[in-house]
Amino acid sequence: MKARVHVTLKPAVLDPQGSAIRKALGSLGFTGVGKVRQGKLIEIELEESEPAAAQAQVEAMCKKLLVNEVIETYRLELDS
Amino acid sequence: MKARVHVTLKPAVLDPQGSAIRKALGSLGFTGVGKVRQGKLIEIELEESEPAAAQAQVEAMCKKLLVNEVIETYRLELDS
Amino acid sequence: MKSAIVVFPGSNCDRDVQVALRQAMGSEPIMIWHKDSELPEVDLIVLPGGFSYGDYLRCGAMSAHAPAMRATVEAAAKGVAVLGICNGFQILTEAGLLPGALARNRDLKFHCRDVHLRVETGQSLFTSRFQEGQCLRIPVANRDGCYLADEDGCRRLEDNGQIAFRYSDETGSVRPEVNLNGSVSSIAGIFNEQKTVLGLMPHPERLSDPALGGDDGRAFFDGLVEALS
Amino acid sequence: MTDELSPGIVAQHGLSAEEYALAKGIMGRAPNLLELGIFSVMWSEHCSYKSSKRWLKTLPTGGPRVIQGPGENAGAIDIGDGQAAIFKIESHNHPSFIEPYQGAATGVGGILRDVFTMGARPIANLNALRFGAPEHEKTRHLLAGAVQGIGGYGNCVGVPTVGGEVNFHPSYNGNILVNAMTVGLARTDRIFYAKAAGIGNPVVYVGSKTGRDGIHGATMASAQFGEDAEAQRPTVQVGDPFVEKLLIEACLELMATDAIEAIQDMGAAGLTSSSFEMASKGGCGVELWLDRVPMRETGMTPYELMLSESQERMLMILHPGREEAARDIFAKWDLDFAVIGKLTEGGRMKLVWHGETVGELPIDPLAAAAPEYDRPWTETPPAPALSAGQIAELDPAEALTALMGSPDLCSRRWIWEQYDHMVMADTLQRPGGDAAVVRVHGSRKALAMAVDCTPRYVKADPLQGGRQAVAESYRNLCAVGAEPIAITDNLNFGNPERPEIMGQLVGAIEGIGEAAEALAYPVVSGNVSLYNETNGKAILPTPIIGGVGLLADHARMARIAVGPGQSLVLLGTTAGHLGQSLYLRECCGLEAGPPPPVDLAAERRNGGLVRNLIEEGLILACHDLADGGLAVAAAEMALAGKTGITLDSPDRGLSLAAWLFGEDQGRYLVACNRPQRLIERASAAGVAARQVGRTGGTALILPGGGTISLESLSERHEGWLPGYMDGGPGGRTGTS
Ligand SMILES: Nc1ncnc2c1ncn2[C@@H]1O[C@H](COP(=O)(O)OP(=O)(O)O)[C@@H](O)[C@H]1O
Ligand SMILES: [Mg+2]
Repeated sequence: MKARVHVTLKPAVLDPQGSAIRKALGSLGFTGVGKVRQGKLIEIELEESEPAAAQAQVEAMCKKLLVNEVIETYRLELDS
Repeated sequence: MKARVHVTLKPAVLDPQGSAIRKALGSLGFTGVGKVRQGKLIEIELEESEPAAAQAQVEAMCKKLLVNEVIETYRLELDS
Repeated sequence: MKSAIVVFPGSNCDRDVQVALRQAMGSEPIMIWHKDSELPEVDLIVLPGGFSYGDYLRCGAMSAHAPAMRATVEAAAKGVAVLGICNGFQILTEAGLLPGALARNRDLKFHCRDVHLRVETGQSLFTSRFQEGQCLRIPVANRDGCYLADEDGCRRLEDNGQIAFRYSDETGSVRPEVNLNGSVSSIAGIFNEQKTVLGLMPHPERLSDPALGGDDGRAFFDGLVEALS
Repeated sequence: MTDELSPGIVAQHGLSAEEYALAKGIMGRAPNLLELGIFSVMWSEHCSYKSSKRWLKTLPTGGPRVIQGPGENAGAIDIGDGQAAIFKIESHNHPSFIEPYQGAATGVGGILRDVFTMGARPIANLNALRFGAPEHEKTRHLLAGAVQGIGGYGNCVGVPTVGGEVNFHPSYNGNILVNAMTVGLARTDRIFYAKAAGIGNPVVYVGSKTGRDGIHGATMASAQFGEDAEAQRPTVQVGDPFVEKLLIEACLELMATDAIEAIQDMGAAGLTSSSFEMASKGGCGVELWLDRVPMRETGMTPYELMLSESQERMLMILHPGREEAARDIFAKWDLDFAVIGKLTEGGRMKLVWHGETVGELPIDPLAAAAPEYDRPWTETPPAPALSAGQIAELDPAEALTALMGSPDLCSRRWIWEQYDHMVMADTLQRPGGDAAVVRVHGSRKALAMAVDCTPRYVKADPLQGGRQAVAESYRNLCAVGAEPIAITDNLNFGNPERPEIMGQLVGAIEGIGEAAEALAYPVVSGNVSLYNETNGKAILPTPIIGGVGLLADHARMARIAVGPGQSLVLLGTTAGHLGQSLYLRECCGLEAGPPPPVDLAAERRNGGLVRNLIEEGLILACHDLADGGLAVAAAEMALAGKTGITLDSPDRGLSLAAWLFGEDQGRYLVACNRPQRLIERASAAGVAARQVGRTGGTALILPGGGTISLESLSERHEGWLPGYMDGGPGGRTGTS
């Protein structure tokens, strides 16, 4: 089973990378670009094949290591 | 409309971050963890509301700025 | 006094701080490997600068779980002084010994240069040599030195006198233009509530010898050693 | 297995028909694909130096301090007290153009390995960079990426990046240069070499796993490896500075024991060249069990394993019975460790894959038969002298302001502040002066280092240009008070198959050789990068010189910063040479004339005098004169010291432009309290000297009445690069 963790900065936290991308897009001539945010995408191959167990395992990984909940949030996707 | 670009390293490209995360998960006691890869998630708010046009615009952004096609590939998601 | 320096894989200022401490203490600090789960009895534990685990994932995230860090957290709970410099500060926040987080610098760039710091309090074992408002010149070298805490968190730091240093100009005046990384409230270093743990982004060990261009860092270590002896 | 390979496959491996015939002769049969791949990399320009070898042999490489000259991973110089300085420079031009961040980063990683392979702890990095015209669409992105890559790698491994140089010129639009230099420190009794010895001794692989990075001859191989082979093979390697840091520590820890017989990093051509070179140097054979190589991907083939250029890997020959002790050290540092073969008798390389022999080649015949060409060359015609009409006499203050804010002379602070230049806490002189100075840890000694080249001089006159690059590096070291001890060189040129380019290479090498000889400043290591051209447009010939000097006592060291109330004395002869000067280019719009001639005897004399004066404490500040001449040197000293300078009028009827901006060689501007004493000392040493000004105030005051406040000069000088990098579309946002 494969897990995909999307880690993003909390909305209230300033995202300088997102702003830099937005600025660069503007100077490349792209118009109509609103907010840009950059996050991390972590893909993990798991031996666990049972969805609920996999979910629990990855949630634990997020809490323990992958996500710093002071400034980040995450969203999880699993596919087999 | 909102676009989500998932940028990942091409499969055979070394991903030092991914390997380090994998090792760290192992030493935290997580078992059954296979390959780990770390990529970027870029979320862009667009004024464009027509899906095909938005798609084309974001593809162009990827080619020009967001993705380094020498070592990276990407996947696009749009939602309105 | 006795001190220990924890060496993580990727630490690269461990020797620098060892030299500075040796000079201040007149004796050898003990080097501790990150895999050691037991620490010797010491008065001070130092987490040095560097790129532990390559700064991968998040700076300090992986080191925060090292066996030696668990031991450090226990020692800190007993009141042993802990000093985290640069990457060490990042590890301290990741390990929960200090509040808040360190994020990418506002301009996304790595900055290596001397900065000026305003001492926010002389009332701590780390700063007893200094007076509030005194200005120090100390180098920084980091890409992720932007200190973040939410409003409540900031107020708590303020109210408890937990802010140790702020970025300032050479006259000691704290101005937004000299806040090189965008830290909230220009924060360069903070204490825990008991002021037994200090994390700071600047590297006092890099200016603790006049041959290197300054010795404000030396005063920092001399003061710390004096307070702990 | 030994079916004749198609001419197409041979050609795609870059072997000419003659070279292929030679290979068959050596083998006594047609090589198989794996063997062909090995021939191809071993005989590549990169590994065999086939176009340049003949000329490189003419360089002076010996001297009383030389422990190891060219031919090993890096050069080694005796600096006394049982210590050696070990250093080398290397290019990563092409990869950096394709992917500037990773290209530059892996360039730093590679040169670090060359140095710590020899048992040295790296103590400093430098870099020499060349980019296209600022207005070229790619320049900003390439500059940003290369700088971030150099910083990203060097900062993480914790080796300070203390100096370098950067130029812009349209000739680099399609071929940028990224040259990286590392200086390390070892004990003279613990220097490690690549010479294998001891039949039966284990061949050990350590570091990162092997992936499909940078494998050449890829198109041909697609047929062999299936449809998507191409897509699976990254053309650019990604570096892992974290692993490199662990590798440095683990190797140095093992080197402190006596387990290692020989060691070599896996650089270009990876396992092939490292195993070949070690066996060839030791005159023995080697058997490799390729299935035991730690692999990053599944389904890798022997061909891929032998040709992969994955980074952060080393090959060692251990003394028998030391495997376990070594394995423990690498386990401590969480690095891969595998015994992948043994040394054999008979001088052959045998490649084994799951028990089956998949390739077998003779080592010495292959190495010895590496082609060496005496390519035809034509001498660069002398540039016609400038005519007086070509030189515009501009207002000196305006000209100086323009020069100080020009791309080639403005402050590089934007760059060096992104490099950790202080880690290891021994950086005594940070970037911004003539040479960086790094203390030999725990001693009074220090090493000074600088990289230099003035490509426009080399283009106009390769011989003088080659001399000048060496002389300028010599001056930069003398200017801080260091004794220049040896150099490393990186020869960046266009296509050597064109006689005029070959002529540049030949001329520059001759000039470098003459200067190295005359200055007792031998070449102990180096690198050659050819074919830097696109569509027949070559780069300016760019032979970068990396110089290293020794300070016996760092308390006796000079800096460029002046203080108030000092007198300025100019040492050396001023003829007012404006040919190929920056004044001519930036202010008159001309790249013309011959470059300034280099008088090597005067360089040696003047440099020696400056060093003596610094050692005796007679000099308060010192700066050598280079691009932009006297006025620029004075401006840089004033800015560094935040103190004004007043310059006197020229003598002997020189024009103001020639006096202020002429680029005559062999000169130093020094600040002192007692100018007369200095002038007497100079005259006793046979060195021309005159007082040319004094310090004080907050402005630069030029003869002819021009006045520039330091504040506005500093704004122009500091402003250009950040302003440029901020403007318009930026590069990619980095890789992490
Ligand atoms: N790429 C770079 N990296 C680090 N430092 C640099 C770089 N380029 C220039 N510098 C520093 O800027 C200063 C001026 O450079 P340069 O103009 O080449 O000096 P010089 O003319 O004396 O050789 C030197 O101290 C040099 O080390
Ligand atoms: Mg110079």
